[in-house]
Amino acid sequence: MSELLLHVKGLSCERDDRMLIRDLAFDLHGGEILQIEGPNGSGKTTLIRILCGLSDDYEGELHWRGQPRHRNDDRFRQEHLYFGHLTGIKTSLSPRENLRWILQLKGVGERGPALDTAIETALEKVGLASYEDVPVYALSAGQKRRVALARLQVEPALLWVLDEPFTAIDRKGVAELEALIQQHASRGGSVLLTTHHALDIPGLRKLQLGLGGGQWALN
Amino acid sequence: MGTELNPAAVNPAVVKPPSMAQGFNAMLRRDLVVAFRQRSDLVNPLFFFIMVIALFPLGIGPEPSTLQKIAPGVIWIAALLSTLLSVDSLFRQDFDDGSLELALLSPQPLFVLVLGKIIAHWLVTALPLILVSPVLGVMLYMDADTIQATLCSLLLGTPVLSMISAIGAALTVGLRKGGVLVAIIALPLYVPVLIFGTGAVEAASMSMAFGGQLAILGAFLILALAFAPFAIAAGLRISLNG
Amino acid sequence: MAFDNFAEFLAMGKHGAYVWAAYGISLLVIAANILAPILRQRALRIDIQRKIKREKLES
Amino acid sequence: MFATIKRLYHQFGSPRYFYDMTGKMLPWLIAGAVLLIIPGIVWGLAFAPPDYLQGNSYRIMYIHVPAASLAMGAYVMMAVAGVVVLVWRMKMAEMVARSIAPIGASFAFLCLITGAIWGKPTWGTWWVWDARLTSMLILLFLYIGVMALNMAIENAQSAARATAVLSIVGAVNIPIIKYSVEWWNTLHQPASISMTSSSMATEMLIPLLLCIFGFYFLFAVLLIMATRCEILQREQRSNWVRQLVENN
Repeated sequence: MSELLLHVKGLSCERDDRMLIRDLAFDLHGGEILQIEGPNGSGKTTLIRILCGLSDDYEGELHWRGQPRHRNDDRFRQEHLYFGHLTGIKTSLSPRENLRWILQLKGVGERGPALDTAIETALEKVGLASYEDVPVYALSAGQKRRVALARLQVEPALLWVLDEPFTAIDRKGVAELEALIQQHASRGGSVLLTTHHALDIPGLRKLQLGLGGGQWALN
Repeated sequence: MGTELNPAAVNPAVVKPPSMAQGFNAMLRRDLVVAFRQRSDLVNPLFFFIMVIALFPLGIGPEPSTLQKIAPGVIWIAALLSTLLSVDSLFRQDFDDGSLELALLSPQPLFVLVLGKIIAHWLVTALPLILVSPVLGVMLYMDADTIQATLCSLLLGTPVLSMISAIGAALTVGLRKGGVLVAIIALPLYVPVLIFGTGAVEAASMSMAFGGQLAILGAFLILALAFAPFAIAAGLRISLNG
Repeated sequence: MAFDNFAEFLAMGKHGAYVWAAYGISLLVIAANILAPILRQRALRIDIQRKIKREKLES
Repeated sequence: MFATIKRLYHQFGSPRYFYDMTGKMLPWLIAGAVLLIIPGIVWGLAFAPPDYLQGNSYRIMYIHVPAASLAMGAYVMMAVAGVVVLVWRMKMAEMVARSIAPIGASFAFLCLITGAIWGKPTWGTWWVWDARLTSMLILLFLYIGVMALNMAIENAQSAARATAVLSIVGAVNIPIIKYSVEWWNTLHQPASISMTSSSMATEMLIPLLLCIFGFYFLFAVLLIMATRCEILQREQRSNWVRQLVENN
């Protein structure tokens, strides 16, 4: 059993006076993929925002690699990747500039040429080989999405927190992303994602939300 | 995934501990590039500043004596209103496309990133005003050292205005109807800067020493630089907490 | 008593209008601050009672 | 001593305890307010001697000065509540801070109106850019900013936190604004006109002190009444509120 990454205990969250999640508890080890399911408004995105640190409107405990989150917050921020509905890609910049900014924000060590080659190979992998310096507003919706997905190729992170990653991607893209997720898990990372898409990934764990009164079910 | 970076994908120990300078430079450089790609945001506050100042002689009459008397107030209030006009674009775009969330989740301390953002915003919107203000000073019959006082006071004062309005912008970034609210929040806090800014220019127009007023503006600047980024970071975290 | 009779008290020299105007407005503002929570509390109680009744019907 | 403060702090932190306790304290506070304000006002209006300089118009002071000190004190109290909201995340502090703003604003407004009315017979104009009146005007704008932000945010908790940040920033700026307005005022209007005659006779001073204390009791009453409404509003789902509402 590989290292325990995320440990959640007694997590409950109330949103405008109704109990969204009550006493949620689960552990996420390296190599595991957890899909969060539930109807719209059942608190999927709220849970994602709590787990990745955007929202602190909750009671309960969150531990990252054995330490409570408020103690190793910096380390957690460096070791996880958040991929939200809004991808964070600025349309007036080119894919290269977007990725360079995101990586520098993450405190990636590489500089200059090493960073550029890494970005180029990542863009190549998502099929944007010759589009490195085209402003993103000139790209198609699918290509815009793939610029964001290039982050998964290059951004160093142990835990991937993906919010609806499969939206606006064609069938080929979906298959590629599923393969990427499995590959990340096989190399010791873990993935936490919300999607309505039926994933055929072996060993996939599911967390069911929105069963009323903050109940949840984990298989 | 064979690139050098990727072994770090699973073992992030390779990642350098975050350095403030890297975060600050990344945010500053990116915002400047974004600003230069979107000319309109750059130019609007400048035109607004020029037009508002040009209106006063039309409204109040062309006599040099009256214009000279009101010139300090006119230039400073126009600069203040232009800052208010341009502040909405500070966080709004990043909020809409999600990059604000990435900044919040970065290991770099948020107040450093925010400082980078505000300095970029100041360079883009306030600096052109300062550079153009001598021309407008001449239009209002200002003499040489009054114009010099205007330049110095604007140079010291407008960053404070930007930081105060950034606090308002951070607190209202998530709201649909944020625009006017930033003005209501920020205007009362502008008062000390306005008083000492116009005070300096007035003292110069009466050919008195204006070093004292500039010193106090400098003190406001240091106070703002020290405290405002923390209030802005707290405001952003609260706005995006929902 | 600083005034000889009630009429003089009302007039207060030529300042009567100002003094009574100031006190009148103050009374209004303070009365508003007293009434507002009372009315709001009553409205809240009615609203909560209605919500409880509605929940009873649904369950 | 510190232990009792800590105990009280935690006890009053629970909305139910706050609601019950303040319910019991309210009659005493109302009595205190009435017993201080009525004698203070009657004494100030009827029995205090006329001012040799201003005649009777100075009697407006018995409303103007308490309102000014309350407007200032309420803002500082709101900022302190803001610190409690941000640091200890106490829900009760959120409700208290939210209820202070309108009351503080009304006293600031009251101070301005009575100051203007007082100014008319004294200086011949309704509004004078006197340092204190101008600072009070800006304080009223700060209140309006806080209330506007409060109304603009739906979620009660983030509204409370956002207004907490704003009221703290405002509180830090109050001395700066006061200093700059005073400097600006002396620059433009060298002859500083004092509102009240220099030395105040004791017959004038005692009613003023009565009024000031009375107004602080009044403020406590208004704040408690407003905060109790806020508690009912935010705790309406809890069953203690439901029972409370059902049985009367």
